[in-house]
Amino acid sequence: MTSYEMEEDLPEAPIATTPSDVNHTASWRTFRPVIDLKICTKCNVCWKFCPDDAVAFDGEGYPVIRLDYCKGCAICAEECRPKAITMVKEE
Amino acid sequence: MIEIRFHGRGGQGAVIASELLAQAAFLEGKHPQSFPFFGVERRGAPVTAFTRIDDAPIQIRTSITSPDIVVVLDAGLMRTINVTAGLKPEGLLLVNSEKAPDQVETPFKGRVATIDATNIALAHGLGSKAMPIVNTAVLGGLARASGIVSLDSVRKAVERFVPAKQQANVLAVEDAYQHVVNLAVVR
Amino acid sequence: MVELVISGNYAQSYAAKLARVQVVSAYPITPQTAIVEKIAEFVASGVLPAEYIKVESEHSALQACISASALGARTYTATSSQGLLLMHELLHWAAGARTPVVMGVVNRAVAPPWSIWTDHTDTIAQRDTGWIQFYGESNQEVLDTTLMAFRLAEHPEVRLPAMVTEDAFYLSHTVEPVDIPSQEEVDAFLPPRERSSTIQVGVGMRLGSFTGPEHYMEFRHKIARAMGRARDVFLEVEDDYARLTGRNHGGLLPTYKVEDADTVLVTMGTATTTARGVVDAMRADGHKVGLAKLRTFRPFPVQELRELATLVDRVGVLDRSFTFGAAGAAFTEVAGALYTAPQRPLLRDFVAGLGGRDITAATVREAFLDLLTRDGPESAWVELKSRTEAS
Amino acid sequence: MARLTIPAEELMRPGHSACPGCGATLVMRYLLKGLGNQTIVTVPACCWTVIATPFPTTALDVPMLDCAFEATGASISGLRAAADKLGLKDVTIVGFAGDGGTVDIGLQALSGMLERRTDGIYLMYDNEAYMNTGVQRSGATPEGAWTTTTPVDALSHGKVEPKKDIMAIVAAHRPAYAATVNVAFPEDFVKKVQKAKAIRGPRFFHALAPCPPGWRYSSEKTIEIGRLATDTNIFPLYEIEDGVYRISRKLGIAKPVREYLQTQGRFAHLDDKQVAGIQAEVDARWKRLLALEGLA
Repeated sequence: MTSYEMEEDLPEAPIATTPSDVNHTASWRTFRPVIDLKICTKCNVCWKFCPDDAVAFDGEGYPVIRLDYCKGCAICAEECRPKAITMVKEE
Repeated sequence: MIEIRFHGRGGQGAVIASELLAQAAFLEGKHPQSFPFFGVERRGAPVTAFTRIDDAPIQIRTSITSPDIVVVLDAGLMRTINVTAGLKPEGLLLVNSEKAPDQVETPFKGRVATIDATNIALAHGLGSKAMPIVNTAVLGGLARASGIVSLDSVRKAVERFVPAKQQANVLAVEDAYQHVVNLAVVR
Repeated sequence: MVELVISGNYAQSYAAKLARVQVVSAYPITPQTAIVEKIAEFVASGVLPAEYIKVESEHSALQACISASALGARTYTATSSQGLLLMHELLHWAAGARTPVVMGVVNRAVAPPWSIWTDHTDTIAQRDTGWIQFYGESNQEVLDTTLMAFRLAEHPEVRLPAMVTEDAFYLSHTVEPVDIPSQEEVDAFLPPRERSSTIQVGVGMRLGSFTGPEHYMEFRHKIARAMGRARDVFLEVEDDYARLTGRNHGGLLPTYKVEDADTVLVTMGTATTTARGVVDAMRADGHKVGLAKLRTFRPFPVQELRELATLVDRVGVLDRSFTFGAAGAAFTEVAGALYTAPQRPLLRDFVAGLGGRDITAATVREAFLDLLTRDGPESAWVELKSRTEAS
Repeated sequence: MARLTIPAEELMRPGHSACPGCGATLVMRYLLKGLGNQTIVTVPACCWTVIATPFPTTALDVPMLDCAFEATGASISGLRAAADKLGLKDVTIVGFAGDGGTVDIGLQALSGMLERRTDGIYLMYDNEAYMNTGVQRSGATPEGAWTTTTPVDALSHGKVEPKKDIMAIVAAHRPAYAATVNVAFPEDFVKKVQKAKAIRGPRFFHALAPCPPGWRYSSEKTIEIGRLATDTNIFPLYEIEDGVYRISRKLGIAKPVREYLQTQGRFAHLDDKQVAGIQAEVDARWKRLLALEGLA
C-alpha cells in the first residue's frame, strides 16, 4: 500500500483510493466460525448474510471463511439452517 | 508521576479501567488524570486509554508515549499493535492471558506479569462469552502487580463507579488480586 | 466588447454567464436576488446552458455546488448576510474538499436588528474558511474579478473556492457603465474546467474521508500553501486578463497617490471611490495623503503592505465591520502584517459605515484629519451618534 | 452450489470498520448489488462515515462523496446536475444517510430534493438512534426504547414520543418511488433497488438496519431480529409507486410484538401495559397500511 508519511505523499484533496481489504479485522473476534462441509448443503445463506463480505466459495462451491476479515459476529452460524457452522473460541 | 497506558478492544472496558484507576488513586489523595484516545470506537476495534497518577496536580495534557506501565486487556492485540512502544525498560507489562509471563511473546525485555482476567470475568458473569468485560479483573491484577494503588481503593472505586453489577465486579477485583499475578523478574 | 449600464448584481450574472458555469445553485436573499433572477433568465432563454438547482436554503445551495464541483462541473452561487452565515459550515467544507466553487456575496449587515444595508461583517466572518476573498469597488471590477476568480480558483496550483463581494446597494443596485467582454475573449482567457482530480464513476475512491492526528494537519497545510501560491497566481491571472481587455485593477493592494504620501488610508469596497475624491481635495490643500485598497482580504497582501509602510509615517484603516472585544478586522490584520516590518508607521483604526450608513467625503476627511493631527485612540468609531468619546 | 438469490457482484469491500453483526453494512452491500458500479454514493455524518474506514482506505468500489450532516438531499441534487451537465450517462446518484441524519437534521434538504424532483435515490438506513455517537435518541427511535438520552430510571422510561413516520412524510412529496426494505429479506431488498434504478425522478428507501450495541442484543441475532420486525408488522415491507401502495409481505397472522421486543435489551424495561400499547399502535398502523393499499 502506498505509504502516506509526509505531506508530500498526500493527495492535494483528501481522496482515499486504497481498498479497505488491506485492513485485516481478524483481531476483532473472540470466536471464529468453523464449517463442517459434511453437513453444509452449499445453500450460500452464510455468504448472503455476512456483513463483512468474509465468506468466499471454493472450487466446488463450498463456503470458505475469509479469516482475515471475519469479526466473529456469528450471524452465519445462527442463520445456517442445517447448523453446519459452529463458533470456536480463538486461543 | 506514574504513566499507565491501557490497550483493549471496544466493549472490553479499557476506557472505564483507566477511569477506575484514576478514581482509586484519587481515593488515596493522589492527583489522577485519565483519558481515552478515540479512533474508530467500534465493538472489537482497538482502543487505547491513559491514566496518570501524581502527588501534585498534573501539568501535562498529551498522550502517553513512554509509559511506566502498559496494561493489555486482550492479548490478541499484541499480534497487530506494538503495545509496548515506548514502555520504560524498568517498567511493567501486565497482560490478560492464561499464559505464564515468560510465555508472553513481546519484544519488551522488562518485568512482565499476567492475569487470567477473561476467565475471572466469565466466572463472575461479567460481559458475554463473545465479549467478556475484563476491566475490573485486570485492575485487581494491576493493583497487586504494580502496587500503585491498594486493593481497597480499587474495591471502593469499582463499587462506586462501575455502571452495573457492582458486587460481581468487586468479587472479580478480589479474585484477580488473590490469584497470584505471575510476576517474573527481568527476562 | 460592449458597454452596458448595469447593476453590480447583473455584473455578477454576466460574469457567471461568460464563464459558462454549468451548475448554479442559489437561494434568494436581499439584496442578492437580482443576480440569481438574471441567471435564471439566461438559463430559461437558453443563453446559458446551465443546470439551475433551486434549493431550499443557503446551506443546501453551497452543498449542491460543492458536490457538483466535486464531480467536475464549474459551479457558481451567490448570497448575502444571513445566508452566508448559514453557509459557514459548507464554506469550510468547500476549501477542505478543494472544490473551486465561485460565489458572489453582496455585503450586508447581520441581524439583529435586521438590516439589509451594507457592511462587511458577513464576509469578514468567513476569513478563516480557506476561501479566496475579493472586495469589489465598482461593477466593472466585480465583473472582471469574478471572471478572474474562476481562473484562479481552478488553477492547479490553487484549487480553492473564491468569493467576490460587492457592497449592498452601493454596487448591487447601482447601475453604472460596465464594459462586458465578448464570449470569445472570455473563452480565450478562461478555458473549460480541467477534470483531473475529481470523482471518476466506476472507480473505488472517497473524497472527504476522515483522518486521525497523523494526517489531518498535513492536509490543512496543503490548503495554507495553496493560499500562499494564490498570491502570485492571481497577479499572473490579472496580467493575462489585462492583455485581453486592457483593464488591470491593480493586484492585491492597489494604491492611489502613495508615492509621495506621508499619510495613507487603507480602505475596502465602495468607500474607496469616495476616498479618492477626498485625497484629491486634501492634496489640493497641501496634505500628502494617499490610499491603499484591500482588494483581496484572503490571501492578505502582507508583502504589499510592508512595502507601503516604508513610504509613509501614518496609516489609518477604514473598517466597515468590528470584531467585538478587539478592533476592526482589517486593522488587526494590517497591524499583524506590519508588526515585523522594518518600518512601522503609526497605525489607527477607523470604524465607519456599519449597517449601510454613508461613508461620505466628510467621514473620510474626518478620519484623515484625525490621523494627521492626533495619535488618538487605536480604534475610533467615526460619526458615531454618541455624547461620549467613541472608541 | 445453489443458485445465488442475489447478485454475486460485491461493491462493498471487506476490512471496513463496522461493529460485528452491523445491519447497516448489509444495507450498503445489498443496495450496491442492486445498483451496480455506475453509482455515486454521497454520505453525511453517520456510522458509515466511519465504517467506510479512515484515510487512505475506502470500503466501496464506487465513488463515495462525504457531505455535511444536514445536506444529503442537496448533495444528491448537486451530483445529479453535474452528471447531466458533464454528459455522464446512466449514473445512479444515491444519498446514503442515517435515521437522525434524515428525519432530524437532514429533513429539510431531503424535502428540497424531493420537491425539486431530483433524479436520484435517497436511502435512509435506520438503526433507530444516533449510533455513531453512542446511541443517543433520534426522531426515529421507537416509542419506549432505551437510549443514553432516554434512560430508564425513576422519572424516565425510555423514549416518550412515537417514531417519526418518514415514509408518510416522503409520500406527501409524491416521490416517483418509495419503499421499505429490510436486511433480513435480501431478495426483496435487491429486487426493489433494481426496480428503483430503472425509474427516473426522486426515489426513497427506508431500510431497517438492526444494531447490536445500540439495540442491546448479541451480534448473531441481527437477521432474526430484522425478520421479527417485519413479521410482527412493526416494520412492514411495502412500496409506493406514483401514490399506489403495495405491501410486499403479508403473513396470515402477524406475530405478537412481544416476540420482537423481548429480543432486545433496549426494550427490557417495558411492562405489560407498555407492550400492549405498542401492540395496539402497531395493529392500528397495519390496518391503516392495508387501507392505503386498498385505495389503489
